[in-house]
Amino acid sequence: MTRNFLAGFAYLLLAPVIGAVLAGIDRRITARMQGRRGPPILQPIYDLFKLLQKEPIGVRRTGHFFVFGHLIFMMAAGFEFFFGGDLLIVIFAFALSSVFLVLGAYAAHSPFSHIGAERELLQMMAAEPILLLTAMGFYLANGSFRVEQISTHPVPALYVLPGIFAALAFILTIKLRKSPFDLATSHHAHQEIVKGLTTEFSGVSLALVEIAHWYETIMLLGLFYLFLAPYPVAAILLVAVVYGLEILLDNTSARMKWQWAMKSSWTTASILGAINLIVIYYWLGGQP
Amino acid sequence: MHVPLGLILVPLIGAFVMLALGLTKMRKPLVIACSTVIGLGSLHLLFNQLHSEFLLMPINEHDWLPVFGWLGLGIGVLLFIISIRHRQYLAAILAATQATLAWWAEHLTHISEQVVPAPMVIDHLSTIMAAIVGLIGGLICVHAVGYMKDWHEHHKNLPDRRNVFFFLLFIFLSSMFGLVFANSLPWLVFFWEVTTICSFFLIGYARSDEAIKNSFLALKLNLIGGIFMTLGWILIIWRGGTLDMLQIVASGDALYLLPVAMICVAGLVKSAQFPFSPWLLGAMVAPTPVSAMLHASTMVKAGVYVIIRFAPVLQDTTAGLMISLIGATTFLLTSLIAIGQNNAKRVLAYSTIANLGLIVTCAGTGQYNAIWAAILLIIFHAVAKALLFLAVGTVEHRLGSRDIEDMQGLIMRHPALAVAMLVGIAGMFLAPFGLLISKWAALEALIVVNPILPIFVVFGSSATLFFWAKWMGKIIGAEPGTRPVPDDTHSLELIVLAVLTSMVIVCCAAFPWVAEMMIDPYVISAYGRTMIIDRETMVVMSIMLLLVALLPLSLLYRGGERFRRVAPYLAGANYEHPYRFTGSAGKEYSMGFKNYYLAEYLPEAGICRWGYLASLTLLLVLMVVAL
Amino acid sequence: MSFFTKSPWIVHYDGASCNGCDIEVLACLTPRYDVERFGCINTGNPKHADILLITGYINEQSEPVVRAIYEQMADPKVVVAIGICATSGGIFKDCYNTKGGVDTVIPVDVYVPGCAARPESIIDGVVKGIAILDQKRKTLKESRKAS
Amino acid sequence: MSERTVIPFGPQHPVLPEPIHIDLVVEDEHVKEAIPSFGFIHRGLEKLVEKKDFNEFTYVAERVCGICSYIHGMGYCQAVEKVMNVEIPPRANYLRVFWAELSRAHSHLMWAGLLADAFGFENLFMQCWRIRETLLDVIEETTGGRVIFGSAKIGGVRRDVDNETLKRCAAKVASAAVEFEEIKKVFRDDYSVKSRLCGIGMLSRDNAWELGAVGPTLRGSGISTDTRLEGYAAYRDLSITPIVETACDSYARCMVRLHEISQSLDLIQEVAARTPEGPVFEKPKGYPNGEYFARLEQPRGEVIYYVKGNGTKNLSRFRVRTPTFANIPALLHMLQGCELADVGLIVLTIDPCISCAER
Amino acid sequence: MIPEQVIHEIDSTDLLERTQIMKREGWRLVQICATTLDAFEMSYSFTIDNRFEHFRLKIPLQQPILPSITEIYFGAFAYENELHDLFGISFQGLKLDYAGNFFKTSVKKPFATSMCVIKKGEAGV
Amino acid sequence: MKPLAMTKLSLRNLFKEPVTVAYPVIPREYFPGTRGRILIEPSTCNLCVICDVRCPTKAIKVDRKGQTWTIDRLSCIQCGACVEACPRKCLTTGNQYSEPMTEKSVLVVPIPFVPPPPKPKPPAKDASDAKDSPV
Ligand code: NFV
Ligand code: SF4
Ligand code: SF4
Ligand code: SF4
Repeated sequence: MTRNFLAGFAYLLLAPVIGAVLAGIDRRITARMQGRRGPPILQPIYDLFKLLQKEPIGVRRTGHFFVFGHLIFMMAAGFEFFFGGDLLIVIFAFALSSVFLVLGAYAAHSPFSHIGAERELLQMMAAEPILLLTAMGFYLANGSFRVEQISTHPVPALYVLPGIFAALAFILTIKLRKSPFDLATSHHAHQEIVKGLTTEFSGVSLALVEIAHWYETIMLLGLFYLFLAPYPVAAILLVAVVYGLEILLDNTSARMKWQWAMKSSWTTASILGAINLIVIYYWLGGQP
Repeated sequence: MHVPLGLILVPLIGAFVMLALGLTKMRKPLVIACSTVIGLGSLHLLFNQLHSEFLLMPINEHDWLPVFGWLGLGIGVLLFIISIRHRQYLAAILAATQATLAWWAEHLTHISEQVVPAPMVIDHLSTIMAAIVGLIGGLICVHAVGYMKDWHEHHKNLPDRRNVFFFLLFIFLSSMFGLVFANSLPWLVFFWEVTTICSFFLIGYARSDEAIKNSFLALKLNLIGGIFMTLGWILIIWRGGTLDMLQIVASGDALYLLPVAMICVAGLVKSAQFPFSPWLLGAMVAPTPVSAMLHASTMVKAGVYVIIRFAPVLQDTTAGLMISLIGATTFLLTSLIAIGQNNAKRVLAYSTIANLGLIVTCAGTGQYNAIWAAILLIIFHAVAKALLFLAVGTVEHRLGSRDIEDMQGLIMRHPALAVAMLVGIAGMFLAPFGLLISKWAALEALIVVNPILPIFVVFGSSATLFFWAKWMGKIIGAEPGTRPVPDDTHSLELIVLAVLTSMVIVCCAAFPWVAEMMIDPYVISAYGRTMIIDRETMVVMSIMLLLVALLPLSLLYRGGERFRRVAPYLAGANYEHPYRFTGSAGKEYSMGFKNYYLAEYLPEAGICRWGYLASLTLLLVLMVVAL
Repeated sequence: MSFFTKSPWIVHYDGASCNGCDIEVLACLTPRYDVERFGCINTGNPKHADILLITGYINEQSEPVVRAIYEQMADPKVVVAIGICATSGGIFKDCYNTKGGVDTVIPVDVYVPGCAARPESIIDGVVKGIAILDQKRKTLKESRKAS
Repeated sequence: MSERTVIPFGPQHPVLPEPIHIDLVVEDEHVKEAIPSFGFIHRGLEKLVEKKDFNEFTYVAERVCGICSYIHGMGYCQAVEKVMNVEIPPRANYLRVFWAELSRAHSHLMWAGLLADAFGFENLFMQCWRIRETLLDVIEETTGGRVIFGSAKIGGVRRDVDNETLKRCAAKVASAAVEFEEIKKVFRDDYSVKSRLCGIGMLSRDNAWELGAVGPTLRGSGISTDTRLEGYAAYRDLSITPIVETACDSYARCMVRLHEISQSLDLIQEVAARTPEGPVFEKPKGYPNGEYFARLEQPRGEVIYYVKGNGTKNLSRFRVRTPTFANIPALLHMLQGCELADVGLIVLTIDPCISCAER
Repeated sequence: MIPEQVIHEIDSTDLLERTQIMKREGWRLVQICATTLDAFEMSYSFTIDNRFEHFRLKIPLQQPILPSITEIYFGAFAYENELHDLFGISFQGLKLDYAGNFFKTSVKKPFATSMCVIKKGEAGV
Repeated sequence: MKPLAMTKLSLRNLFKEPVTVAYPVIPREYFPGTRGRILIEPSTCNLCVICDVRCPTKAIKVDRKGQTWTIDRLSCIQCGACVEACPRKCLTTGNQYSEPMTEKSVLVVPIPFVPPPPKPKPPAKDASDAKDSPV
């Protein structure tokens, strides 16, 4: 129990830092792939502190409320994950957190943030099935929805869940807001809907969104870690490879449209994810 | 002991008194009184039942059977005549068939000398259902007092027949109580038919062409369901089985499979599953309290209630799987359809069908944990949906529209109503609110049973996320500086909304207790074991609820006094006015984004067609495998 | 340590330029010059930006737009006028539609000469702007403390 | 459904480097109608002929636009030379083509980058602009400016480039051409790029012609025109085949421009090798009197310079009909019924240059 | 080779008819332009293959009115709106009419007067 | 049709030295012909005002009386017209750019040249100059 709490609190403390550094590395690698020098590794942290010092402006004061909810529930989801709790609850808390962000964008009531919000919802809708299927898959593979049990199970889930792993890697792009799925908002400068979701956030609220995103990144990468949990080194390597591939993908593809995002992720979910699930259900002989 | 009987009789008597009194000022106190009585009564039952085993009410069935028989026949004749008058010959035929079949079944029962020792039963499941009917039904009736006043003001051309309206509502409540307490199949069938006919009259209340057409559609489909149910009854007698529902469930005999499957078909009709869904959508023409009561929180629940009742029979059968699949298909497809709807009531209707589908999915498996989840779903859905329907109804009268687009910025214009609606919506899809807990339970339960069902659920629930969040967004997205509109909402309506809103929250907070005290006992009694949720999960849920509760505190930090309000980003085009922009050719437009429904990608008719096709096939398979 | 000097986000608006300066501004973002080295991001959204780069002079139509964009930026903020057009109206000074340089509408902190301004000058200008940004932050903070 | 949704697209919008405003009437993400409005960069520089003498006006003409600046200067000069009946030395003609083609190549490369950016392919954007820098170096080395060349002059060119430099530049261009081929392949083959471009923004052959589209927009719709074929400047000595695609969609227009880059890069090398010796300037005498419509091929298509002189140092009228202006009706046509996500992209496929269009 | 530029002097009443013929023959409308002299001197330019021809017509400086050719060449709306805003020429039957909001110049009809005209006038006095 | 056609290029870039120049840490070497700012050699200027007249943006002001040559760098479009026009070839286009500035200012260059006394048949303008010069 103490270990669980320790892990949870460690997440709360360290995730933003690691997330920021990862984001920095990402930006650096991206720059290098484009033949540029790129910003310092700690750039995201500089950005963050600068944002915190900016004058608070906004269309409505309520914007804060939603961003706050977004951050709090992202932290809650991550905490529950690293605590070792129920994976489904993690996913639901995660969804709740995203809904808060979306609502924040809606509340601003400007057309660009509105479209951003709609697209974010579409993306959530695209990604949600795979997340839930992952939880199901873990359950079938390890007999529990609890992250703790899953991580201590001796057989790596990757062996039985390759399809789900691939599907999850697919939607990681959505969640990391990377090309080809940076539809709702983008790290890049130009977007047909400006900054979409985050158009109306600025200063502190934008900083909070950023922090929440780092929490999110770490939690999602944690999910990948679970696939090889019995072998920590290999698992970390796996996470690194997945993250690296995401960066590469980000740099080698155009932004697609929401129809494509929707279609491709549901197809992936139903082909890779669902079939994997059904196969292992019968392969492992029904009830685990 | 006498409470259940009282619950049936009080509304019955109240109904006739109201009918007799005609249009009178007395009706309001009477409605409130009756509602209070049944509400408290059902609560009383709920709490007194908590620690007891189930109780049988020894009433001599044979004394009552003929009464039901005659009444049933009378109803049949009435329906027949009305149908003929409206040239609805199919309805007439169906009504006649149903009445004849029922009469015959009564007759057969009589001959077979079947006696159900306790035609009424009070166990945890029925008290839960009764509490939903009593509490929520009662609240809706109270709301209807205010609402119908408005409604008639909006429909000046119609004669004021509110006495008939409330008469029907209370008759319905009475029969609903009868239905959930019934332990004898004939009783069940009788009350079932009464709910059908109430629904029929209430849908047609507005007497417009559309209303009449839709009421007949509902009637026809539900009569088909009734016929199936009656056939199930007859079949049981033929096969020499018992009509005692508890015994049927307990026996585990394969002879009951086909009859139960038929009864379940009736349940599918009543809960508007594919392919029977159209009637529920048509029913949305009825005044909103009707939709809230009959078509969201109580009557349609009777359908799933029946399936849950008989679920143990379906355990590990292909028939059960088929029912689950019908539910799952319905859940997935209607959730997708709901995305494309901008009519608030239609969204609610589709979401109702979807949720019922989810319950059916769980119930069809006949597994203890899935049943557990199903019951949880019934409770949470009933509360949240009733709230939503009533809120939409009230808002509709304020705005003169039920288009979701027109609810833009409701939070600023009608803050109280908007909060009620937001809580209702949150209750429908957000953690840690009710339905999400149930969904979580359902997923955990279903994955053990069958890998295909959760896949449907997983996709369907992501679709629900979309339209609910979008709706919430519409409500909270307001142009800054919008002022509240003076509100002339009837105070009764507001009180009811407030009560329901708090119920959504309380239900959620009390979830562990509800589960432990009400659902577990039933599931244990029926299956011998129950779903175990570990303490930690409960704690986490409570923490999340706490967090949600604490969130409004963040409103206290409002950016400090340094906060500067700026114009929204409109690509620099809003230079004349912060919230308006100058377009081409010098035209001015207001900002905002409307009409994001993807209706083109999610064609209602097209998806429905697929749904009908799939579900009809499944139905066919169901019948075949049940043989 | 001031983070403003390390993370100046920019937004670019083209008042009424001939494009020459615009594409040079864009060129600053590209591999050869890569202003992201200094933490600069072209946000495209005034609400996120610290530095407003304006190219081109101001005419009847762009005047209110520039003002609106400036309003939407959070303090502290800096305006950099890029190119001769933005600083003085340049060759178009005598056109009937010209109102003048950017400073006729909003306060300008840095003037970058050149027609077209070279990426090097633009970088210099931005660097100067960053210093002013930090200055402004300090004054803001002091005034807040004082009040 | 209640009211229509109108989204303001611009004047300040990151996808548009220049201010233009489009009212997008949308439903879901479908654009039902798109009505552009202009005037944010209208300078009225045609009116400046009254204040500047015809020689001085070259500087103004070069600043009609900073992207296609050189050809503006050259076109203006060509028109005035025609009016004044000046025959310019062949070396000047070759140099003009040298710069004109550099101008075309850098403009198209810039455009390709912006297009990539419009469909969210940042890396591609960066690569296009990286290669463009090489060309800009060549331009800077030969003219002294990066985007405003400042080397147009009535009667020739303003500075000579020695053959040594020309050769060195040709080599640089050749290396850029090699790098460009790689980028071109990405545009041509990449799945994500193709799925964003193919079938988007259809402009049928007939529509293109009727709406008066010009340049790559027209050629992308399968009509083979290229004003360079008229053989002004040194083009009469060079063989040029217009690049035509028949798919009529954004991809076709994109491919036309990309092939044109290759073509231009080849031409630059050819011209550098063939430039004859001789003077580069011949002083015209007197003041222009008469009128002439000069037609040239800009990167974005056919451009018309109308010059009317009255025998004084100020012209009566200078008018430039820019390709973007001519392509606006076609743009309107393409925007109708497109997706919101494609708006930026379709706007870019006509390669809009608003400062050219509004002058 | 650079084609000869043929300028047909026509009457403003013939404009629609002549344009119709051009359209039928498959000419592409290249541009419309006005020059402020003692009258507005309009040029309509067309091209096909390697030919480049112009219509030239004159309309008075006061209350200049012309029929719109947008019925024939829709693309002409851009030119006609521009001419309306800059020269104050009204076009009748304009299909997409910006009603003076095309350029929104700070000086209305800036091109309606010309320095050259004024100078000449002064010289005459 | 090839998915992720850019992979090879991206990876190659990743392991290659970026093309980014280190400006402003390492100053840029301009081409000799780059058109930067206008420089004047005051000693050869004879205040003939031609550059002032020829400058299309009126960036140059020549004050014969005050013996100064003034350039407003924020108005100069580096067209080089003045350089071409200057009869004494005292103007050149340097290849360095003028610095961005935080305040608008002009560069005033004192010219040592003393304008000659008025000629016997002076035009009106020169006459006024002459009248002023003793003051
Ligand atoms: N090419 C070109 Fe221009 C010209 N003329 C065009 O529209 O770019 Ni600025
Ligand atoms: S300064 Fe020169 S290059 Fe820049 S916008 Fe103005 S005219 Fe164009
Ligand atoms: S370069 Fe041109 S603008 Fe600059 S001072 Fe000389 S003439 Fe004037
Ligand atoms: S710089 Fe040259 S042109 Fe100007 S005043 Fe001096 S000598 Fe005359």
